[in-house]
Amino acid sequence: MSNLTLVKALNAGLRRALESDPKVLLAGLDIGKLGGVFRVTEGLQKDFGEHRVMDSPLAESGIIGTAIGMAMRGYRPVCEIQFDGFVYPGYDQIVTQLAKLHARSKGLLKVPLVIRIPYGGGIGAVEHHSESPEAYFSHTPGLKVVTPSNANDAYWMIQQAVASDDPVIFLEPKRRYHDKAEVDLDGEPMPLHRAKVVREGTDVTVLAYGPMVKTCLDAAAAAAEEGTSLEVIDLRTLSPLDMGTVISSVERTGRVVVVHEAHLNLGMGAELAARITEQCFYGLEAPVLRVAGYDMPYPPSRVEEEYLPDLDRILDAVDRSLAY
Amino acid sequence: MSNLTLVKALNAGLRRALESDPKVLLAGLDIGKLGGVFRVTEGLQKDFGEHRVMDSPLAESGIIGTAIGMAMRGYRPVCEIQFDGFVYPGYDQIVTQLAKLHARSKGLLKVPLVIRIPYGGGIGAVEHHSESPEAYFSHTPGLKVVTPSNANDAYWMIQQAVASDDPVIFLEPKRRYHDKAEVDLDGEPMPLHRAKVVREGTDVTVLAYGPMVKTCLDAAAAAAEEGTSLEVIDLRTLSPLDMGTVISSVERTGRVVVVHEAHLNLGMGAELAARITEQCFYGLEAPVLRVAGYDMPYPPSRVEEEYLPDLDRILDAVDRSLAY
Amino acid sequence: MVGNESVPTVQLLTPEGERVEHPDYEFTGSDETIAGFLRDMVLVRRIDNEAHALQRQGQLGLWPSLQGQEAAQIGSGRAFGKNDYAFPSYRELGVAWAKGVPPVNLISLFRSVDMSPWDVNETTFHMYTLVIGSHTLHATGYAMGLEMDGLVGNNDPERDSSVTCYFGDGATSQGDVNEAFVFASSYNAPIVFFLQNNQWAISEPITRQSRIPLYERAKGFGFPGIRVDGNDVLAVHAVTTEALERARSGNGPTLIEAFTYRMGAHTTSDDPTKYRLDDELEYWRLKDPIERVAAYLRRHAGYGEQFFTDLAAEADEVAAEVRSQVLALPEPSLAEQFDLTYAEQTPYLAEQKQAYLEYAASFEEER
Amino acid sequence: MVGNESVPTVQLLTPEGERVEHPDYEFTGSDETIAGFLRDMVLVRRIDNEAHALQRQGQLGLWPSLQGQEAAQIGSGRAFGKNDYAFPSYRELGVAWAKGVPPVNLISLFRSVDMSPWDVNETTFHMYTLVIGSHTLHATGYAMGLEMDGLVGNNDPERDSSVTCYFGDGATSQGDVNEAFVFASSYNAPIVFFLQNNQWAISEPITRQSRIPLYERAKGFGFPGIRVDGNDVLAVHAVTTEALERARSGNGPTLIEAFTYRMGAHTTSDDPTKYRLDDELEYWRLKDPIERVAAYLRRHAGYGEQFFTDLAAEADEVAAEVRSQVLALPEPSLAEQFDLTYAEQTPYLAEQKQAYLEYAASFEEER
Ligand SMILES: Cc1ncc(C[n+]2csc(CCOP(=O)(O)OP(=O)(O)O)c2C)c(N)n1
Ligand SMILES: Cc1ncc(C[n+]2csc(CCOP(=O)(O)OP(=O)(O)O)c2C)c(N)n1
Ligand SMILES: [Mg+2]
Ligand SMILES: [Mg+2]
Repeated sequence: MSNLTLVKALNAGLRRALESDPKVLLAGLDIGKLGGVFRVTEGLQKDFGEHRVMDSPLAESGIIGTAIGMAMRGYRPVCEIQFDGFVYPGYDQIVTQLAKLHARSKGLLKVPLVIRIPYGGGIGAVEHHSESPEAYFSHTPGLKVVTPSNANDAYWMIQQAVASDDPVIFLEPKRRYHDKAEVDLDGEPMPLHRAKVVREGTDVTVLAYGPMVKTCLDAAAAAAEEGTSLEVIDLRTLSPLDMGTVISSVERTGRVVVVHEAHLNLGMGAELAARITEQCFYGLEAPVLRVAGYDMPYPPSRVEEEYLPDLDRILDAVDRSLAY
Repeated sequence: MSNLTLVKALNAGLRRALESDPKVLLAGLDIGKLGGVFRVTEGLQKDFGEHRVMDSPLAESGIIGTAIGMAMRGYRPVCEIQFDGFVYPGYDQIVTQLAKLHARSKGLLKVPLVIRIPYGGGIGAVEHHSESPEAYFSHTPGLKVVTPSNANDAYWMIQQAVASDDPVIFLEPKRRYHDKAEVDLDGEPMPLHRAKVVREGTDVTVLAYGPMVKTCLDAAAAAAEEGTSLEVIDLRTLSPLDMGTVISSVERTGRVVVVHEAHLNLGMGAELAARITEQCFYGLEAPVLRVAGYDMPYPPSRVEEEYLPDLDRILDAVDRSLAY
Repeated sequence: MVGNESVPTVQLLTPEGERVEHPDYEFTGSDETIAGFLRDMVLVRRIDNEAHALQRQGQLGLWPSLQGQEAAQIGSGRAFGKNDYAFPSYRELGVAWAKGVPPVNLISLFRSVDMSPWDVNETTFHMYTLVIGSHTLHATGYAMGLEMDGLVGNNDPERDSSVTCYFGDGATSQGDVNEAFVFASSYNAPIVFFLQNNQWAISEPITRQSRIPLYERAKGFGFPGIRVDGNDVLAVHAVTTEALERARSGNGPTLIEAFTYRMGAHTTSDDPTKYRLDDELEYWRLKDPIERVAAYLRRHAGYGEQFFTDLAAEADEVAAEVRSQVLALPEPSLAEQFDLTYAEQTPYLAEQKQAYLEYAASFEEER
Repeated sequence: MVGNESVPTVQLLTPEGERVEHPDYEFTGSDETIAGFLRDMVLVRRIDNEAHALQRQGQLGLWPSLQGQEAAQIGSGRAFGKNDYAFPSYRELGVAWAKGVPPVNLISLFRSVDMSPWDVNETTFHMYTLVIGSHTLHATGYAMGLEMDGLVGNNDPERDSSVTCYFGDGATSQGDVNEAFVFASSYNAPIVFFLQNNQWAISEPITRQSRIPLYERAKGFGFPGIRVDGNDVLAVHAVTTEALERARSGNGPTLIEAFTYRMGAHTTSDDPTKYRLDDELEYWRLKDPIERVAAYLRRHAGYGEQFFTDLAAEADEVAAEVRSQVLALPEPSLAEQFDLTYAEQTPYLAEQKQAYLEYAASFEEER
């Protein structure tokens, strides 16, 4: 057991991945001497060499496209995208090439590539540094999309993602980067594509992932004081979704609030609402309610607190759900 | 009134747009002498010159990025993307630049740019030529997304899209390109962002757009023979959605089937299901059911008929809805 | 294109079939080897014709013809050793042939029954990529991988390896292709960028993409570029051989611009009469890649008519064989596609498959 | 970077403050003009320092310093006529200054209160673009638009127009930048690509992006590239003046590589001690863009100490003024953002706004 920040947990997870398989490579901008702008790869180039921890030329399509080529050659590249807003120059390689190669090659080509993306807002950043692109990836068959919410999950999930034979979009909640948690460095992790009930409750099921899990736990604590019992589920995996865990909670509570920073329209909340309603049609006491970023470009960060879902907005949705 | 194919209607609409505003420009691959691979721009370069109908170098990001620059200079560019699968190299310019410029510039910069994309399957094409990317655009605030299903709408909607001061993703149902319809060349069009009830019915509301409208109308005809009355709505506008038209139908029928070619997971059907359920929670007799492309990369076109929603799958969903 | 004669271009065999000297390049193979190249070119042209006919008869969705580009493809393809990997775009029937990929496999792609009908590892001929330029990055990454594998610069022909990536003149405008140049240069990757400048990108002439010869692009990225007469199989072979050797020995990338011509339509969907003049076609017909080799063999290597008659007969046979293989291709099924999306199937997609199978079965029952 | 002295570089003023001749370029302005450049550079450096301090004091989220690049920015910025548009990246305080954009506006962006705090049309200084390279395409399209507007090649200084686009050495690796070169060349657009090679892209040295000098990139796209001493304001001015004239007169694009150095951290978030050596900094300090002009004015133009003391005082005043303006910037509100997303508001977003306002009001009531 070790008390680590999420950044350090990722660093430790990547280190273990590099140690345990010589085919694992890291590529990205400034990940070498600098250790990445968030220091997730700190010290790794020094210990594993420039061939395994590569500072790439400044071109995201090139980073991902060449990583695909390396994967075709048997490597397991982990690409770092510096910030959420900079993944789109590489989007074509991701959705058209990476996501499809397994199917197109009838399974002959495995493309075990991980794309790490620090995402989400709440850090007072300038534009393009606070976005939540998960829906763009989750809508794409062939990709898997996961996101840890805490250091322990980060440590394990990054290793599982690297070990996966499928391409994984690995979303890192940057505003939780410096949050510390106990990390069980040698334990037995839960499977990568499994959601987790992080707080049990009886009145309303609250679904969240990544940066919003903590916010929802805070909301649940506040609600408890007012006598409302929220069950909070950390989805952890966005594609595929772990509907089993979700549905068995909803069957008990009959009410759901989904929370994410990403835009409301066609966000993860939409898919969850559609599936939950289909699977629990007679069990729902209220429609699935969504608390999400508004459908506008991410605003100047001076007003991001009002833009992002927070405790009050979550509780407001809980109240509305209970009012049905 | 004129009996035109959808291609010819688009051609006529673009011609009128070019005639009525000297700032309108067309740019894209092979749109000049060749008239585009689908001949949508046939004859336009000859009549309006190489400065207004431009064959671009082979680079989608370049086509869209330079068009943004022209729009900043006061032009109204209409870009043609040759096939759905080739829009992604330009995706960064679309979601990060085009969609945000109005907000970022506080409205100083209008970017009246139209991106025309032939989309969808059913034409026996090779890979990357049959995709349905609408969710990737609809999830993006700042873009508007529309799609005509027939020649008359195509004629008017393209002109309205060009006249719009917002960027418009204009999706053209390529498998309906050669379908003919009466086009009212001088009539009064309905507003661009309005859905349309294309067949009235009482039992189930069927929501569709673009290529699937005809399929749903066929399904409605078949259902009628068996005594089931389907109301078919052509959404026409995917962002913003015209929920008013949808909800007033659902309030009458209490049952909804959404149909699209795009992948099920996080497709338009998810958002429609979420909103309809929220707005008509007590009025729904059955959950919103979705008939969509499966969550796999578009398969070899030799099996696309089984992949794409067809009359039988729609009727099957209708039956399931009625069975609740 | 007419008027480009002033650009330095490596040529070893004139359109008239005369061999000429070049200060830096020579073709050292025997006349028998040259006759082999001729055979390759004749066969692939014949197969190409057959595929075209199959498309016209409704048996294929599409066919992109290689006609006119046989020398570029056979000249380069026959320069490969067993550790030289090829990343094609979508018109490389000739390279595939040289790599031993059965033509039926290539054609099956355009029959849309399969997207990956050959073993890319075994053939060292990678998947077709239809999205312009995307594969140049894969090829570069693969080449970087070869270097990491220690397969470059060992001075050991058994081990030293390289990658050759094919793309067109239009592709040079794509960001990805230029990024591939950046990465290849930055990592000194063992790669040959083989650009077939066939003068057209569908209806757009090369002048839309560039106002200077394309081989010059490489220099600005820090590696050599060279233009070769792409209709001269000997020159292409010589130039490619050298570039492969550069790559394998650790001297980094080369851009080869094979100056050639797309004699046919872009694909069977295209109608070139809309945008190009017959004159141009006539001009290029005089530079035909096959004719000049035939003329050389006849005039200077003592090959008689029997050889040519036999070859034509062989070509017809091969084509007939390919045709019957194509027509016998098994149909794909949607059911199997469900399991191909992921290496590790997801519960969600497994459910969709189950639902699909049940739904499909309900129709079986009805029948 | 040390060791690059052999690359042909235009220089008109040595680091020691001596003017030197160049066969192709000369600076024809007066000593007064040169003193004006000095003033510009001193003031922007001082303002830059102030912004840095504001960030350190928690008043800004981030600040990308221009230190070391004053000559590149003032030399080019002061070459502009009124019809020369500039498309900056995110470090162009000096260019903005030359364009008359109030520094407080630039800084407000990094206070995250506003994303577009100046009128791009009035100032002819376009929006900052933080996504590397994206704006090079906008600039190219804008330049194409100028040409379509008939504002190029009229031999009329009142009308003829151009665009200058700023970007860094790292940016040259991006696909978009290379596509911008393709389009600019293909359409012969009236554009100057102004590359500030400050040797670093955050922690990555220029050698990661290119193994040859970057100005050479242009030639491979069919237009001229030139390297200028980016710390020599006179040379930058002269070279830019000529490139602008080329553009305006219809002779197409030019790439200027201003060879300079980022003296500070990449931004206030960066820690350059992790990746670069003090020696390098020392080497470049000797080439300071301001010192050499001061030396020239002192030694060869008779400017006495009073001038420099006054200038320093003016700089402090200006900086203090900027500081107080920054601190007085009004706070944005989320409510107004709802109406900015579209030119024509959508009902859906209007509803979201309504709900937000009601929700926000419910808190007001509670208080
Ligand atoms: C990204 C992308 N955009 C557009 C297309 C459509 N397209 C297919 S082939 C082609 C022209 C390619 O020209 P070139 O690179 O010269 O190769 P050639 O076909 O001449 O061999 C185009 C535009 C595509 N396949 N991919
Ligand atoms: C597409 C994209 N990827 C990554 C980044 C993060 N980033 C910001 S500045 C920078 C380095 C830019 O270097 P250069 O082009 O040399 O300009 P400089 O900062 O030196 O002026 C990087 C990688 C970004 N802004 N955009
Ligand atoms: Mg070509
Ligand atoms: Mg730099």
